[in-house]
Amino acid sequence: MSMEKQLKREVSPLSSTTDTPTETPRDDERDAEIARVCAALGSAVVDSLVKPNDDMWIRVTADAWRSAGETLKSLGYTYFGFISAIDWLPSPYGRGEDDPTAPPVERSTVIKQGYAGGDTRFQVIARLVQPFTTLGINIKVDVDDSLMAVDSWSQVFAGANWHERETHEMFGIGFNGHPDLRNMYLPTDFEGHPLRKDFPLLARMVKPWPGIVDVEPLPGDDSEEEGDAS
Amino acid sequence: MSLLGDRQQLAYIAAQAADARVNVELETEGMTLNIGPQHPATHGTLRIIARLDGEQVLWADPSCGYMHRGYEKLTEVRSYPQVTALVNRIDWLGSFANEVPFILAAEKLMGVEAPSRAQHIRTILFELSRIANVTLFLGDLGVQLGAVTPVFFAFRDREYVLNLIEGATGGRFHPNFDRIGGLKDDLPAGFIDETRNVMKKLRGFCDQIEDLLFGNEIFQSRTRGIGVIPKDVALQYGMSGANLRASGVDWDLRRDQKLPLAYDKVDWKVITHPDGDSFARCWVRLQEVRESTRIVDQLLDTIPAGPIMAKVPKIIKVPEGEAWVSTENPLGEMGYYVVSQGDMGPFRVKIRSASFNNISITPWLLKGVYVPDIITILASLYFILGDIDR
Amino acid sequence: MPKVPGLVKGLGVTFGTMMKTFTEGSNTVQYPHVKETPPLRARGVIALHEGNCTSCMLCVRSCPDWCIYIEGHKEMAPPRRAGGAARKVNKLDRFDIDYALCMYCGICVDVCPFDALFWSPEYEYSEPRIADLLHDKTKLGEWMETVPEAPELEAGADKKGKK
Amino acid sequence: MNVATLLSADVPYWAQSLLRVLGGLVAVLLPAGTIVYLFLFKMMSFMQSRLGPMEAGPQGSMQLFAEVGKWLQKEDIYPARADKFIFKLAPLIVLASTFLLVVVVPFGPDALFTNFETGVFYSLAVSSVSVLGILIAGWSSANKYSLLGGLRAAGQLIAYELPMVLAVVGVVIQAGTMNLQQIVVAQNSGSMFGFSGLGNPYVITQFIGFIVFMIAVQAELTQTPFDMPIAESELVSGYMTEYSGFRFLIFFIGEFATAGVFSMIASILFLGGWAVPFSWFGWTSIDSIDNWMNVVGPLILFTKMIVVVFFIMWIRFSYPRFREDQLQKFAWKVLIPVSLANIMVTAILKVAF
Repeated sequence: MSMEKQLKREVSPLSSTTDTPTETPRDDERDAEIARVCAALGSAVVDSLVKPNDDMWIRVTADAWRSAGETLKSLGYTYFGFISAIDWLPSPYGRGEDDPTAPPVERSTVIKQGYAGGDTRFQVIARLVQPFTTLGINIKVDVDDSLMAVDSWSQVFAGANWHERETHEMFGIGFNGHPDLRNMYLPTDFEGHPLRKDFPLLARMVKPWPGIVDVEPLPGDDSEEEGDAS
Repeated sequence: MSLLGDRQQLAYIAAQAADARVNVELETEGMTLNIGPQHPATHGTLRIIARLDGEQVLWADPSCGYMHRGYEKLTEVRSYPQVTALVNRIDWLGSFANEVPFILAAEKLMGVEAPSRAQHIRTILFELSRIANVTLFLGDLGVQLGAVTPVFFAFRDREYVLNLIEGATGGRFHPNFDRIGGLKDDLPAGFIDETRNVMKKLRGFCDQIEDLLFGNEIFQSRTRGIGVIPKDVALQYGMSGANLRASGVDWDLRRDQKLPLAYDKVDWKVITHPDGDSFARCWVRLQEVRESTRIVDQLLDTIPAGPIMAKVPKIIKVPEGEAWVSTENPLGEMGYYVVSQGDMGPFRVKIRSASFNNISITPWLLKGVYVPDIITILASLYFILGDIDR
Repeated sequence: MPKVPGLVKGLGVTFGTMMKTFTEGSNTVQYPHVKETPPLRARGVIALHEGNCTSCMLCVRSCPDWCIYIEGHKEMAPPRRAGGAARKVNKLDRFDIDYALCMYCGICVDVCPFDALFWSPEYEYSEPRIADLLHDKTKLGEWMETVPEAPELEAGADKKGKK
Repeated sequence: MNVATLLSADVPYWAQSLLRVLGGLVAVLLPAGTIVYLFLFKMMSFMQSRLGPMEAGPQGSMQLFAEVGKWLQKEDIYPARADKFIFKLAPLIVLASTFLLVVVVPFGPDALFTNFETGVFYSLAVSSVSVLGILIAGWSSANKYSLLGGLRAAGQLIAYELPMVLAVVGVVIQAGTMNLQQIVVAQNSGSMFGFSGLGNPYVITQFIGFIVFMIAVQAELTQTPFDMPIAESELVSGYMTEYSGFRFLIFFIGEFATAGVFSMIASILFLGGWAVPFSWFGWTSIDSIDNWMNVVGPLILFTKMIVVVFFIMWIRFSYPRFREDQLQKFAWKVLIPVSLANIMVTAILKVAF
C-alpha cells in the first residue's frame, strides 16, 4: 500500500509546461525544438509539453490541424508515424467483470484529460518524426462533439490515408477532404464505433466473470483485495 | 533509382492509355481479379482487388480486416501482465519483439528500468525472434516466386531458433517472457553454447539461400526494378524497417534511439541498399539476419551477472501518463502509445504496427505492374496479417 | 576464376542437400514413431497439485481468457496439534481449465501463491471434440507426474532472486 | 518368341489390339508412377532435408496408390457456371495427347506400337493437342484464375513449340530421316571421328539442339521455371484450380506421364534411345539385333528417361519461375535464334562432310 501512495504522489500534474517539477532533468534539445515548433505554428498551438529525455506533445486548434501538419512537414518532420484518436470517457463497463445479477455499478463519468490538456471527449493524436534525429512529436487536436470531424492529412502525408480510415470506423470521427473513408476492417453495414468507450466488448458480456465467487482473503495477505474489481 | 521510378510511372501511364484506347476501340472492359482473402500468396487473409488489363494491373485496392481481432479494445479490459500475453500474437513469427516495446512503455511510465542482465537477455531474445521471423521470410520469398525448396530450408533452420526460444522462455511462438521490470526467469544452463552453435548454422543457411535464391538469375530478373519505392515516398507513407533501409534511408531504431537495450554495447552495422526495389528489400533482410547473428554472438560473450528483475510491486499499477515507445522489430517500427490513468490496465493503447504502414503503400505501388509482380511486391514488402489487422 | 552462374550454384545447393540427407539422414523425425523431447520449460499443459490449492481464486482472476473455473467450500479440519483449535480450510470442489480457451500465457502459474499450478511439457492431449478440452482436477492432477524439475540456470544468474 | 511375330498377322486382331492397349497403358502409367514416387515424393523431399512419405508401404512406396484411392473417393465437384461438357472433356484431351504421343516411341528393335515414317513430325504435332485441353479447361472453369492460367498456357506452349521443332530439325538433318526408329539406329551404328565405341549420340554433336530441346520440354511440361500456367502462388493452380478428385487425378497423371514420354523422346533423339552402340555386340543393322534387346531395350530407354527426368525435376525444385513476358522474350529472342543458327551450322556441316 505504501508503494502505491508513493506512486500517486509522484504523478506530476498533467498539461502545461510550467508545472513540471523543478528537480526533473532539463532537456535542452527538446526545449529548443518545441520552441521552434511553437514559433512556426504561432497561435495554432493551444498547449505544449516536454517530458525531458522522452517526448514532446503539442495540442493545436482544430482549424489549424491540417496546416499544422504541413508546417511540421516543412520543419523536417517528414516521417509519418501514425494517426489515431483517444476517447477520454471512462468506460461505463469497467473491465467487464461485474456480476450480472448484482445491481449495476455506478462509475464516474468525469473525463481526465491527458498530456497537453484538452476540452472534448475525443481527441485525434498523430505522431511525426524527424528522420535521422528520431526527434518525435505527438500532435493532438480536440474533436468538437457536434462536428465530430477534423481536416484530413491524407494530402499532406500519403500514409495518413489508411490511418484516418481506421480512426473513422473505430471512433466515428470524420476527416474532411479524405478521398475515400470506407471501412477498413469492419463490414460495411457494421453499426457503432468499436473503440469508443461506450461500445461494449461483447466477449466480456456473454458470460459472467469466473472470479465473481466470494472467497475469504488469505490470512496475512491482503493483495487480492485489489484484484477484485467489483 | 530515379530512372526505375520513371519507368514505373511510364508503365502506369501506358497502362492507363492502353485501357482507354482498348475501351474505345474494341469496347472491351478490364477484368477485376479478386486475390484473396484466401490465396496462397497473401500470408493469411489479405484481400486485394485488382483491375486488370490483360496481365497488367490498372489499379489495386487492398482490403484488410479479415483477421481483425480488436487488440486495441482488448487491452482496455486487461491488466498490464495480461496485455503482454496478448501482444505476442500481433506479429506471431517474432513474438518476443512485440512484448519489448510495450513493456518498455510501461516501464517508462512507472519509472523503473530493468537490470542490465535482463536488458542483455531481452536483446538476445529480441534478435533471436528477428532471426526466426526473417528466416521464414527468406524461405517464403522463394515460394512466392515459384521456388519450392527454400521454404523447407527456412523451416529447418528456424526450428533451431525456435528451440532456443522455447528452451529459455517455454513458448515457441508466444514466449510471454517479458515482465515489467525485467524478465520472468533467467536463462537455462547450456543456452549460451547452444545459441552459438545455432548462430553458426544460421550463417550457413544465409549462404545457402544466397546461392540458391539471391544469386539465381531468374530470381534477379523477377525482383530487380520491380516495385521501386523512392526515399521520400517511403518516409511519407511511414514505411519502416528493411523496406525503408532498402530505399537508401540509413535509419535503424536499434542504433538511433536510446532505449534500455544492449545494442550500444556491441559492434554491428546498419544495412542499406540504394535501389529501393524488391531485390533490395530482400537483400537487406538477408544481410540483417547475418548481422543479427553477429549481434547475438557478441552479446553472449558479455552477459553481465546479476538479478533479472528490478524491484516492482507485486500488483502492478501504472501511474497516470502517456508514453510512446517504438522499437525496430523484424517487420519494421513497432510502437505502442500507452495512455494510463493509474489503473491496473492501460486506459488506451494505440498499437502502431509496422505492416499496416508498410502495406498502405500498395495501392500506389501496384499500379502498372503485371500480375506476377503483385506477388513479388507483396512478398518483398513482407507483411504479417496479424501485424496489419491487429 | 570465372564467376559460377547463380543457376548452377542453386543446383549445387539442392544436390548437396540431397546427398547430405542420404548420408546424414533428414532433419525431420517420423512423429508417431519417434518423439522429440520438449525442453524442460516448455509450456505444454498446466498441471494441478490439488493439495496445495486453497481455492484463493487468484489464478481465476488473473486469467486473461477466463478459462479457469474454481468452486470451493470451507470445511472445519481437525486441529494440527492435539488440543488446538479446529481450523477452517478451503476445500476444492471443482478446478477446471478450458484448454480450448487457454492461450498458454502462464500468468496463472506465475501468480499462484501456494505452488499449486505447474507447467508440464506434455503435449499429446488433443481431442476430437472441442468440449472435451475442458479438463477437470483429476486429469490436471495426473499431469503432475510429468512435471520436470526446473532447469539449472546459466552462469551469472542471481539465484537468490528466485522464489 | 519374337515380338514381331506377336504383332504379325498370325495373332488375331483382337489380341493384337489388347496387347497394344495394355502396352500403351504400361508405357504411360509406369513412368508416371515411377516419376511421381522417385522424384516428386522422394527426390524433392531429400533435397529439402526431409524424408517424404514413409507410412504407406516400405519407404512410402505405396503412397501413390493411397493418393489415387483418396482422389477417387472425392466428390465430383464442378463450378455452377462451368460449361460442364467441356469441363469434363478437358482432362481427357490432355491425357489423350500423352497416349497419342507414346504411340510412335520405339522401345526395342521390334517392340514398338507403330513404325511411323514421319514419327518426329507426328510426335511434335500431337504434343500440342494438350494445349487445347488446357485452354478449354481454363476457359470452361468459369474462374478468372483458370482463365488466366489457360491463356498463359496457350501463349507459352505456342511460344515453345517453335524452338522445340527447330531444335529437332538439327537431329533430322543429321540422321537424314524422320523415323524415330531409324534415328535410334543412326545414332548407335554411327561413329564419332572414326571411333564407334559410343556410337554417335546426337547429344554431343547436337548439344545446342539438346539444350534448346530440353528447355522447350521444360516449358512444354509447365515445370518450374516455366510453370506460370499453374503458378501456385499467383494463380492458385491456374487452369487446374477448379478440378478435384478424379479429374484432377487425370491432369496429374497426364502431367507426369507427359514428362516421361517427352523424356523418352529426348533420349531417343539425343541419347541413343533403347539401343546400345551396335559395335559392342557386333551388330551391323537393325535386323541383326538379337531378340533379347526387345526386353532389355525398354529397360535401357527407361533408365535414360529416368536420368533425363532427373534433370527436369532437379531444375524444377531448385529454380524460381519466370514472369510471363520474360518467358516470351526468352523464347523469341534467345531460343529461336539459337536453334536457327544451330540448324544452319548443322546443314552446312552436313553438306560439307
